[in-house]
Parts: sequence; C-alpha cells; structure tokens
Amino acid sequence: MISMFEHIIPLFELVVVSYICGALFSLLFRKFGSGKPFFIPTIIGSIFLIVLSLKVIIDGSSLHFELAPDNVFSVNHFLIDGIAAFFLLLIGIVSLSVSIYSLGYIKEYIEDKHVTVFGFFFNTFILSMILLVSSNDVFSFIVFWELMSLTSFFLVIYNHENESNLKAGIIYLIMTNLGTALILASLLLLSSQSGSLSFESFRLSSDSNSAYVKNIVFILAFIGFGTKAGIVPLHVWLPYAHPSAPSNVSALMSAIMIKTAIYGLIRIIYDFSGVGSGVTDNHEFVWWGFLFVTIGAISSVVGVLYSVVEKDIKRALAYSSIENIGIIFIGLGLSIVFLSFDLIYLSAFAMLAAMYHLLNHAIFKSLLFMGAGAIIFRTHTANMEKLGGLVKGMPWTSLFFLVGVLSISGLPFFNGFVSEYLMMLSFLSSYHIPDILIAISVGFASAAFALTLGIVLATFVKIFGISFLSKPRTDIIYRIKEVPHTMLAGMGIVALICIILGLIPFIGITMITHAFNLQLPPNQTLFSFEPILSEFGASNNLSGLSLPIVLMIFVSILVATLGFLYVVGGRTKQRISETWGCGFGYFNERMQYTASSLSQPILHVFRNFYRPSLAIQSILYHSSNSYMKESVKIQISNKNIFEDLMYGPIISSVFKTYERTKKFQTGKINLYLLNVFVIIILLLVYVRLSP
Amino acid sequence: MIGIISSTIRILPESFLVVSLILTPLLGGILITIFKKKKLVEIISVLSTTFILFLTFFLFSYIVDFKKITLFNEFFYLDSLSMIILLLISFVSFVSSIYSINYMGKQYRDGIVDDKHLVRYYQGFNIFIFTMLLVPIINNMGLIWVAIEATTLVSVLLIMIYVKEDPIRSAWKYLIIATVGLSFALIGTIFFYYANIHDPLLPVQPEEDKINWTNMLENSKSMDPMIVKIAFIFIIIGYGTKAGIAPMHTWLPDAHSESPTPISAMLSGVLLNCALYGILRFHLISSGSIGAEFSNNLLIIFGLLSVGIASFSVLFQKDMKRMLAYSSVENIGIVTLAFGFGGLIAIYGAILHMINHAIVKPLMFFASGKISQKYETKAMSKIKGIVTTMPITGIMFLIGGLAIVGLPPFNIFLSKFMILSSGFSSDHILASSVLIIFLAVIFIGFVRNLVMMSFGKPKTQIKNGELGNLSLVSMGMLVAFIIILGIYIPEPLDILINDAASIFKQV
Amino acid sequence: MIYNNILIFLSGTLLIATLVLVIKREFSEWIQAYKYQTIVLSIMTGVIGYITNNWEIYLAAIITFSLKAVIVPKILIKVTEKINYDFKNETTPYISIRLSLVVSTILVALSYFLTQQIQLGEDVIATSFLPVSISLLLIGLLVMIGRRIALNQIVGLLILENGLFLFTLSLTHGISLIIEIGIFIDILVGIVISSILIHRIGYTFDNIDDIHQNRESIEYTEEDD
Amino acid sequence: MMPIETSASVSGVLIGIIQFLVILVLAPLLTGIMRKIKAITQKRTGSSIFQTYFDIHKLMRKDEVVSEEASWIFRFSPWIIFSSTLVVALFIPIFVVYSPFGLGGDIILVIGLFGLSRFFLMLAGLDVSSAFGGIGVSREMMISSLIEPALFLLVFIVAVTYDATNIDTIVSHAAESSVLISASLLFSFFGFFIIVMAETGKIPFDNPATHLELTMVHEAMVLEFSGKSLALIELSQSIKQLLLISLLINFFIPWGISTSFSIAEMFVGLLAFLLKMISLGMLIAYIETKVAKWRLFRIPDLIFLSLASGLMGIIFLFI
Repeated sequence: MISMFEHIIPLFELVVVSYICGALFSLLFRKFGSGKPFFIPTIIGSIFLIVLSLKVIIDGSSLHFELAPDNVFSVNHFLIDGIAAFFLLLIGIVSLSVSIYSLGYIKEYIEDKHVTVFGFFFNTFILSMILLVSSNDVFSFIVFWELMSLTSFFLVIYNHENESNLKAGIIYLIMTNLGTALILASLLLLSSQSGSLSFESFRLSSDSNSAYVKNIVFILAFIGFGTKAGIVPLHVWLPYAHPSAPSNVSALMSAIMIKTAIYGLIRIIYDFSGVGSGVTDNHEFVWWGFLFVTIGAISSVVGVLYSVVEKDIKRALAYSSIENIGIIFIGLGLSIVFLSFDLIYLSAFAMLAAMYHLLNHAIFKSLLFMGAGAIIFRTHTANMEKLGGLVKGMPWTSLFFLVGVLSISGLPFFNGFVSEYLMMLSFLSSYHIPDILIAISVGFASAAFALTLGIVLATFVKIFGISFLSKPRTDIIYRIKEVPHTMLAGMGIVALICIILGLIPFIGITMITHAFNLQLPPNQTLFSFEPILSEFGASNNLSGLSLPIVLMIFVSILVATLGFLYVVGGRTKQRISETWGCGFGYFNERMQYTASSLSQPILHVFRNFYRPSLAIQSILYHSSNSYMKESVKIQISNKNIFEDLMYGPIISSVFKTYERTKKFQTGKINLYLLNVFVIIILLLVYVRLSP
Repeated sequence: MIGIISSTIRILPESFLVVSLILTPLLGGILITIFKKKKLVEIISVLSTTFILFLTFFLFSYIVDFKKITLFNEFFYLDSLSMIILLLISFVSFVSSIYSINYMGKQYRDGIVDDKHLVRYYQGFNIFIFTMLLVPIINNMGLIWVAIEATTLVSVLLIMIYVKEDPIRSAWKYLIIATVGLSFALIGTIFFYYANIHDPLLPVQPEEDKINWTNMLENSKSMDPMIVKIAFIFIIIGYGTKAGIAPMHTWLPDAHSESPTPISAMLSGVLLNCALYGILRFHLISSGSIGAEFSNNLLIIFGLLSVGIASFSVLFQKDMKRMLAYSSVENIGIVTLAFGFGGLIAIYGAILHMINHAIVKPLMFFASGKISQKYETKAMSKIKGIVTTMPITGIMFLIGGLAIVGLPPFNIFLSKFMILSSGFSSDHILASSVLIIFLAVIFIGFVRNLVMMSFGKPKTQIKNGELGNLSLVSMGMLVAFIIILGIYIPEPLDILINDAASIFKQV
Repeated sequence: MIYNNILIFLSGTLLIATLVLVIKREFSEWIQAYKYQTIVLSIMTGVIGYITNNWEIYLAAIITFSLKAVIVPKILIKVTEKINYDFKNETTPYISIRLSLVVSTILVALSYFLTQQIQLGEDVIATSFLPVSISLLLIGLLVMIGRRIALNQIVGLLILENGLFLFTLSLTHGISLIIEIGIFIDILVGIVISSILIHRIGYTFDNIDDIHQNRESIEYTEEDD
Repeated sequence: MMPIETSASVSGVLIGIIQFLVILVLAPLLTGIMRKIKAITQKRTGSSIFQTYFDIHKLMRKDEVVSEEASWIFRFSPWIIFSSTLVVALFIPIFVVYSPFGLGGDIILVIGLFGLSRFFLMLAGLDVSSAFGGIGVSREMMISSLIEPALFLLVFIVAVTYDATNIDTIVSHAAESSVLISASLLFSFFGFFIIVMAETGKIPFDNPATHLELTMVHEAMVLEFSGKSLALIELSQSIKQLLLISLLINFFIPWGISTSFSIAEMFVGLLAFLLKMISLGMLIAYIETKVAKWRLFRIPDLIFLSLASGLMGIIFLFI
C-alpha cells in the first residue's frame, strides 16, 4: 500500500518541510496554543519519516534525494539506503513519542520568555539528525553533524541560569567538537584517497586503499565517533549533558543522538573500508573488532558501575546509556572479529544482536527518560533521595516506567531480553574463532558483559524501588497527581513497542535483516540471516516455541495457581496494617533505606574502583563528651578516576603549553624584537646554506 | 540588479571612480577638521564611508566584467585580488563608521574622550581609510610599502586617542615593532626591485616602472633565484610582522585590545589583510620566478605557527578583546596556510576565509565593545548573561562567536572546510591534521569563554537594555552577511573570488 | 679602481661610527654620535651620486643631512628636555655594552657571509656597501633588543633606518624620487609620533619598567571592581 | 547453528508435564530432607521431612496482613515469582531427556526467568518501605549482580562443550558423553556448585533459619509477606532449589537419565535422580554444618571464586 503512493507523495521533502515548519512555528506562535504549534508539525513529520523509512526497508531499494540548489561543492544529494532507513525509523519512532510527550511536558517551560528557542532547537535538532543520516557526502555529513551538536548544545543549556548546566554544556560542546575534528580528519583522509567528497566515491575506492590508510581512518573515526557515542574513557560529557537537558531532550539525545555515532562507524567500517568485501585480507582488521570488544566491555562495566551508585535518576540513566553503548560496541566488535576470520554467518548474527540492542536501547531509554521527566514535571527534583511512593499518585507513569525498567534489565517478555539473548548467543559462538588469544579475550569480555547485566538489574531495582515504591520522602508526593494524557501517550507508545519487540522479536529481526541486507552489493553474502531466523519464527512444532507461547504458559500457570490456592486454602481475608517497625511505635520515611545505602554493598565490593572517601562531621552537645552527639553529618564522595587520572593530566599539560606560549607575550618589547631578529637570521642562514 | 546598476554607472569613467575613491576620505578628513561639531563630524564620516562603499561597488562591477583596470600609465592597477581587499576596506569602514557614532558617543558622554579627541578620532579614522585604500590600488610596490607604513602611523595615533597607560604602552610596542618589521619589508621590496633591474653583465640601470608589480611579474622568470629567495624572506617577515603572523605577532594582542573598538575592528578585519596583500603580491612574483614551492613552504610554516601559538594563547585568556585579537592571529594564520597549500580550492578557500574573517571579526569587536561598555570591564570572568541583559547584542555576539570557531551554518565553516579538504587532497596531510588539532584547541578556549559570557545569571546591578540602535544596525548587517555567506555565495562574489584564485593559478 | 678604496674606507668609517653609537649610554652623547654617523652617511651618498652621476642622489644626500643630522636631533632633544634622567640613560641594559660590541662584530661578519652568495656583478657600490648596510640593520635591531629604556629603542630604530637608506641607495643607485620622498616623510612622521609617545610615556609612567608591563598575566580578581 | 530437534509429539508434552508435577511435588520434600540431614549432623532430632508441606498448607489458609505502604507491586510479586519459577520447572529435565521446547528450554531464558522472579522479589522488599526490606534488597543486589556473570560463564562452558544452549540438548549430549570430556567442565561444576549454594541461601552465604539482621538476605526481603503470598514465596524458593540442583545433576552427572520413553528406563532415571539428589543434599547439608556463616562482605570472595573458576574453564575450553 505504501508503495502505491511512492510517486505521488514526496515523503522526504514533506519530512523536511514539517520539521522546518515546527521550527518556524515555534519562533512565531509563542502565545498561541501553549506549545502545540511547536510539536504538532514534528509529530506529523515523524509519521512521514516512519512511513518513508519503512518503505525503504520493505522495498529494499535506496532512495536518492536532492534538496537545496547547488552550492560551491555541488554535492547535496541525499541517499537513504537500508542502514540509513533503519536509523531513520528509530529517529521517527522516538521523535514521534517524544513530541507527543512534549505537548504536555512543555507546560513546565511555557512561562519562560525564551521557550520559543526551545521549540526551534528541538525541531532543528531532530531535522539535523535526519539529514545527517541521509547525507551522502562529507560536506553535508559534517554540516549536519555539527548542527546536531550545536542544536543539542543549546537544548542542554536551555536552563542556562544554572551555572552547572552551563558547565555541562561546555564540556559537551568541547568533547563533541574534539570528536568532530577527528571525524573530519578521517573522512577527509578517505576523500584524499578517493579524490572526491562524495560517499559514492568512497565506496568505489574502498578496496584500493592501503591497509595503512584504512587503519588510520578507522582509529580516527573510532575515537571521533566514540566521543559522541560516549564510550569510556571519552564519556565524560555524557553524565553532565544528559541530566542538564530538559527530559524530552535527554530522551532524544540518549535514544537517538548517540546512535548516530554508531551509524557513522558502521558506514566507515562496513561501507567505506571494504571490510568483508572479499578483496582485502580481512584478517588485518581483527584488531578493529578486538578494540571494539575491549572498549565496549570496559564501557559497559564502567557505565553500569557509575550508574548503580548514582542518586540522580537522570544521571543514572545517562551512565546506563554508556553501558548500553558499550554492549552495542561489543556486538559490533564481535561482528568484525567473526568477519575477519571469515565466519560470515556469525558475523551477521553478532551484527543483528548489536543492532537489535541498539533498537531496543533507543526505545526503552527514551521511555525511561520520559518517565524521569514525568517525575521531574511533578516533583521538580531528580534526586532519588527525595522521591518515593510515586506509584500511588502516578499509577500509569509508574507502570510505563516499570515496563522500561524490565526491558532495560533484560528480563523475559520484554525487548531487552531478546537482544541480550542474541548477544549471549554471539558470545557462545566465539569458540569458532581459531585464534586462541582472541577467543579467550572474548570469553573474558563475556564475563564483563554478564557482570554488566547483573548490576543493571540491581541498578534498576534501585531506581524503580527508591523512586516509585516505598514511603514518600517528601510531603509533596502525598498530593501528587498523574501527568497529562499527552505525556502518558508518549510514554505509552514506546512502552507498547518495548513489549511488542520483546514478545515478537521476529518483527525486529526481519526489519534489521532487510535493512542491512540492502547495503551490500549482490555478490556479497555478508548479511544473510536466514539460518537463524527459525530461532524465533513461528513454526508448527515445539522447537519453535516462541516467547508469546512461553508468556501464555506463564499466564496459565499464574491462573492455575490462583485457582489452586483458593481451592486448597479457601478464601482468606486481607488486613491492611502498618509496616512492622521492630516494635517502635512510629514509623516514618526516614527509617527507610536510602538510595545511597541501597547500593552501598556494591560500592564496598568495588571500592577500588570508586575510591570512596568518607567525611564525618559531628556536632556534640558538649565538648567534653564525644559520645553524645547532637547531629552527625556523613558525606560519602567518590573520586572519578577518569576525570582525575586521565583528564586532569591532559588539562594540566595543556595549561603548561599555554604557559609556554605565554612566554611569547612577556610584554617586553625587547623580546618581541628578539623574535623577529632570531627568525630572520635563521631563515637567512638557511637560505645561504641550502644549495 | 547589479547588472542594471553597473550599466547605468558605466557612464562614469573608471579613472574618475578610482580618483574619487581615494579623494573621498581625504576630503572627509579635511571637512572634519573644518567643522569640528560632534553631530556634523559624525555625519561627514558616515557619508564619506557610504560614498566609498558605493564607489567600490561600481568598481566591483567593472572588475567582474573586465578583470583588471590599469590607469595613469600603470600607476593604478586593480585586479580581482585588489578588488577583494578594496571591498573589505570599504565595507568594514562603512559599518565601523556607523558603529562609531554610538560607541564614541557613549565614550563622549561618559567623559572618556573630550571634544578635541573626538574630532581627532574622526580625522584619524578618515585618514586611516585613505591610507588603507591606497594599498590595493597602487601598482608601485615601493609606494605600497609607503602606504602600509602610513597605516601604521595613523593607526598608532588612533590607538593613542585614549591618554591612558595601557593604550600608550601598546601603541609604543605597535609602532616600534611594526616599523622594524616594515623596514625589513622595504628591504625585501628593494631586493625584488634589484632582481628586476639587475643584469650581471650590465651596470645597474634604475628604471622607474620596474618597481611596478605588473612589470615584476612579467620579468619574474629572469630574476636571480638567490636574490628572490632572500627577498621573499625579508618580505614575509616584514609584512608578516604587520599582518600578525607568529612569531612576529606579539604587538598585535596589545594593540588590538587597547584601541577604540571600531578601530580594533578595522585593524583586525582589514589592516591585517592589507599587509597580507603585500605578501601575496610578492608570493606571486616569487612563484613566477623560482616556482611556488619555496614560498608555499614558508607560508605553511608561518601559518601553522600562527594558528598554533594563537590557539594555545586563547585557551585560558581572561581579557575579552585580547581573546579576539589572538583569534585574528589564528585566522590570518589559516589564510596564510591556505595560500601556502596552493591549488584552486585552497586559494578560493583562503580568499573566502579572508572575507569571512573580515565580516565576523568586526562583529565580535563591535559586540564586545558594547558589552564592555555595559559591564564596564573587559574581564570575561565578570561578564555573565549577555543574552539576558542585552538580548539582541547577545545573540549577535553568540552568532559571531559560533561563526568564528567554524560551526555551520555560518560562513567561516565553509571556508575552513574548503581549506581543510583541499589540504588533505593536496598532499599536505600532516599540516592539515595539525591544523585540525589547533582548531579544536582554539574551539575549546573560545567557546568556553563565549558560553560563560553569553549565558548565566547576570549580576543584579546591571540593567537590562541595549546601548544605541545604530550600532545594532551595523552589527545586524554583519550578521546577515555571516548567515548568507554561510549558506550561499552570491554569483558576482563567486566570480570575483574565482578570478582572484585563478591569478594564483596562472603563475 | 680608485673608487674601491674610497668606498671601503667609507664603509669602515661608517662601521666605526656605528660602533661608537653602540657604546654610548647617555642620550645626549648618543645624539652627537648619531649626527656623526649621519654625516658619514651623507658623504657616502654624495660619493655614490658622484660615481653614478645622478643629481637625484645629491638631493638625497642633502635631504639626509638636513633631516637626520639637523632636524631629527633637534626634535629629539626638544622632546626629551623635560624627561626624567632615568628615562634617558641606559644604566642596566639587557645586553651589556661589551657584549653588544662583540655581537655587533659578529653581526658584521655574518652580513658579509650572508651577502656573499648574491651575485652583484661589477657593481662596486653594491659590493662594498651592501654588507655594511645589512650589518647596520642587524646592529640597529640588536641595539633595540639590548636596551631597556624606551628612548633607546629609537636609537636602534634610527641606526636601522640609516642602514635601510644605505641599502636602498647602494643597491638601486637611487630609486624613484616619489618613493624616496614617501620614505622620508614616513620616517619623519614616525620619529615625530615616537617623540610624542616618548613624551607621553615620560609623564604617564612612574617607572621605566612600566612600559614592559604584561597585559597577559594581569589577573582579574573579584575585588578590583 | 544450534542443532534443534524438530520432531515433536504429544508424549513429549506429556512427559514435560509429568516432570513438572514431579518437581512440584518433590521440591518441598527436598527442603525437608536437607533440613533433616542437617539436624541429624548437628545431633538434633529435627522436624519431619514433610514439615515443609505442612507449613505451606497452613500458610495458605492464613489471613494476610499487608502493609499500608505497599502497592500493587507487593501484592503481585508473589504470583509473578511463583509463575516464573514454575515456567522454568516445565522445561527442566528430571529423569527423561526429551522435551525439545525450543526457546522455552533455553538455558538463557531460564536465567532470565530466575532474574524476573528475583527482580520482583527485590521490588517487593523495597515496596513495604521497611528497613529490613532495604537491608535484604541491598545485599541481594550485591550478591545477585556478582552471581550473574559467574553463572553465565559456567553456562558458557557447558553450552560450548555440549554445543547447545537448549537444556535438553545439553543434557542428552552430556548423557551420551563419557565422564568429564573436558577439564573445563570440572571448573564449571565447581563454580556451579558454589552458585547453587548461594542461590539457595545456604551457609556460608545465608541462613534462612535465623532472623538476624546481621546476616539475613532472603528472609529480610520476604519479612512482610504473610498468608498465601508467603506460601507461594516459600514454595517457589523450594522449587528453585530443586531446579538448580537438578540442573547441576543433569549437566555434570547426568548418567542414568532416561533418553527414551520406555517406562523401565524412566523409572531407572527417576531413581537415579532421587539418589543423586539426596546425596547432593547430604553433601550440602554436611557443608552447612561444617562451615560457619561468612561475614557479608566476604561473600563476594566466594562468588569471585566461582567467577574465577569459570574464567579458568573458559581458558581450558579454548586451549
């Protein structure tokens, strides 16, 4: 049906126009409709985008577009192939739900004078991501990459009167720009080899590049895109930027923006480097995959370790993004490692796992950030120590949040489980790797991966348990109301997708296989997933027992148990009573476990990593008796080993360089003249001595 | 549109245009000396710069069609390259003259300058324009040197308008170092002249037109390579001192930060380019004589050095105008580097970058001038929340800042990208990679300060509100150009830049 | 080649005059030495004029003499009349006088070395005066580098300017008049402006080292509002 | 990639259900037996081995007390915990290796379902906002997050050795193979044993028999449950224990298990299973009497031991 309209509706143009309308309406109609003009064009645009990308994925043909009149570079073609369409679909889904959510969420800011700016940058941010993914030459790629960074930067510092947000924004912008510099270098290096800025020429010349060039391109791109993706140790901006931004923006950034970096890496590795094309010796690139796996494993463990001790919900979610990006990196790395040993099906399988996890992360992380936004919307705090008991006031929000939590923890019947299952299968197949050292390292990486999963469960038990369950820790929560319907609808859409993708993974797998099949020329069989599709496919025997059936068994057991219990035990009554407080008469919220104390055992186990320091200040009733204390203040602070050990020395060495350059600027005119004197003598002597 | 105007103006002979172009600022200076009333003086200066701008546009349309103008027995020589410099001079002086009214008016009201100094300022302003206008249109390289030296002297006087310690100190440094530097430039010029007239077999025969650039270029093939090399070294050091190329740039941060803001804008936006123009002319001759490699390498080395030193100096800078001054060093370095890369795209990018910088830097200086008037300090640590206190200025300042660090969709991104891509594709991969690193460093330094100043919560004692509308008009024009040139290069300009770049290609 | 000896003799004289300039510490003594150097330079100009038989060079010699040996010293003496003793006398130069003499001789040798490769042909004037003029330039720069007080920067600048003049003349045997006049005017205006500046420095600054104050390292603190 | 048996029959389903019922019935018995053995080794008489059945039956008929702070999570979680444990029970072979349930019988799904029940147990512990819940949850968070990687590594070894992730395929391959086909299995067995001890709350990890704040983990989380909910939790705990032990048995010492549907073989299989289960139970009970409860923060050392043996196993796997 979709293809019927193919020639009638210029979908891509409509997408672009809708987002531009959104941006312009935001600037024009501030007073009108309390934020509706900001997001309604966005919603329409996202629907168009979803249709467009589905069309490309299903049809299996790439689409070319031309937008602006020719500029100096005369390259402004856009190309949407399978890979791009897959990422566009993600952008479409997330931006659809986030925009619907924002219709309600914007009420938080609608009184601000500069709320128009928010709408403007919100729309341009999404648009720049769309165009980034569809761009087909270095120039437009870099332009939209920079625009994406810039617009998201402005969204991060939207609450700019708060100094810490400003600092977060600056760190973000600086880190992302350093990354951009490397990306630019790597792409330009490629273009210097191919002689053109167009991606087509990269594809054509990919086989002829020497391995040396490819390695340099790869390492530049890896660091450059890795900065954006937030891999350890380049992640420093992420835990600052994501919490500073308004929650809908955090959702966008975490769910799709950091994925664009993965997109770039996939392009460079699979598209422009000729890996797997059969022409070059793939074995040379095994270290790429190895690097991916190593960095991915480190990122996932580090990310989740920081996440579990965090008190701020949004920071915890931000760290969890680092962890998930790590998992995706592991998957990509496994895919490259397999590929370099010519294990093509396994490589495709690992790629599938990585992409499925990417898809899932986009979905459930946007859900979780929106949920966190809903909490902030009502309570105006993201600090878990001040929350609790939200489940009573905000039943729907908490239900959706629970879905997100279950998904991200990788529990069965939710989408996180599927991708983690696929990841584990990829790990298990690592015994096919002929190189023992690499195989063992992959085994160790699998330990890191599993450790991550274990701690993720703990993290989200903590997040959900502390903020939604138990007794409210502040009074405001007793009077709390559910968030507006639009916000619930936004969350509901992605929550539904979480469940669908969790129960019927066939959908996601087919989509990914289609999307990534397209990218290859017909003579390659790199991504053909047929052998593993039967794993989840609906077949007529028990070996094809799929998740919906397991769920049905689950439910029927539940019902049967219910019946059995009442048959055996008979009807019993329920009595509502106070929680048992060890017999003390009054029970209050301060007697509960706090977020920090909940994660304290983990902190203790990994104390060499966190390096916590304890500061106890006690005020005594009387100085002579040190046992009678009026109040005790305990402060636990963790040292950030990356900021201390890595970024500290870098910054100080840069500062030293600055001090050195300052020596040129002593203020003494004599030394200034000495510069001139020395340089002229040097040059003259050079010319005199040179033949 | 331009076609219509040019056809109507074609009636005027180009000799008239050129002569009146030079005489206008002189006349303006004289009239200002006569009238001396604040209002009148301001109007005269704006009128004179407007008139200059018009004349430049007419000349522009000539050049686009006929590529070059030669007048009065080759005394004046205009080609596309000089047209670009001319365009920059007239445009920047036009916006500066508008901005000056508000800025100097505020200084006048605050009692920082008195009547005498105000008149002296406007006199100096016009004479400064006069001396700069001479540079690109004269053919005689000796006289170009005279004109550039004259710009130094006039600008020193303009910096000295404020009788305070810091301006005097920086004026002194500027004067001494620029004079020394330019002395070397003169030596280089004479060497080139000597190479032109020199024939080892015949006694030296001084011929007047042999110092003309056109003549030198014609005879460049027969020049003695050794002399040309030595000469070019003197030239690049001499004019490089004036152009703020490291390590001879040391006077620049002082001079540019202490002068009155409109003058800072002129110094950074145009004067540096004028000096660079001198280098480029000799670069052409040297390339014609001994091939481009020697001068290209020198340009690359000096360019990289400038960008490197400037980028690290910006990092922890505390004074707003000094930061901008270092950024000028950086940008001039980029332009120099790009000319050194050679190749059509690199030179196109270099010229575009020159233009872009001349648009963005004045905007930054204008905005910073207003900001420091508002906050009564140049210390960046004390400036917070400009977008709250002065929304329009703040946004313009932000746009300028983002443009200057090379973010799209603003103009400098385009030229930087061209330069980098041409650098990578022209076997200067190492230099381009180093450039990328330096650009990232300068980005860090610049953006950190920019954001901390623009946003945040301003101190309570600062009232919200803009200072003067005229200055906003001048800044608005610059912002418009920043955005337009970031997206699209108008065709006449494109032709002009292409012509100018092809001058380099022919040699 | 009778000229050859005269020219070499004259270059020697000029170099000696320059070295005398280098060792002077007091401003008034220095002005005298400068006068002598300029007179030698004017004579050399005259000789060049005689050799090349060019009236413009005679004119240049006259202008040089009147401008540099008469007007400039007058202006400088006038301007510095009221200036504090500390501002006029070099008591603690960065490069000591002895060292700068040694370096000056090295620079002379260096300039001969550097110009050796330039093929000057049969031109006697150029061959004998070009190295001298280059060494004058370098010595002038050296003086500027080595001296602490602002006034002595002008000393160096003037030496440098003389070298420049000699260089132009020896190499080109008289560049076109309009350029020369331009150069002269520039120099004159430059000297005037620097005198004004010196004058201002004289009453604005309390201490000679203030001129070297470094803006870069000035800290902006919260207190100095 | 993974060989999956495709034939299916009604009898397969039937056998699955029978094994499921066996588990359901045997689980409390195992708990009782282990308690009895422990009592005997401690020179006590101990309660009857059927005491667990009586307890559960009694709890089912009791009224419930629910905390006023509790939300629906608290009320629902016993059901979810119980159901997810039973779903696992449906897929785990006891005495017959024939239940090719595809994904259903996948070891990773089993781990996932255990995760699901643990997740809700922890949420329920936090929901009542008592400090005990917090204590239990925070300790459980620590222990479970470390058990997870260890378990995965051990499963990794088993799965790679027997070339499958489906439990039945693994077990049938194991049953066909000779004793200890790979050294890494030994490491895996050792590690798995530690995990089983930890997961079932045995000394030195936990002591469910006491309610002492210093040591308790599992009991602290379920402190607020009563009546039917408590019965479900207790029962699912027993079942989980049996499931883990049967996994241990069938992965590492599967010999004797029936590989066809003949009644005789199945009977032998059941007997062999009972024998192995009781001897393993005796071993565990013996360890419990010999070893003292470890300090909470020494427990990770033990789990790391299991993790390390898993890593060693992986190294041996590839060498």
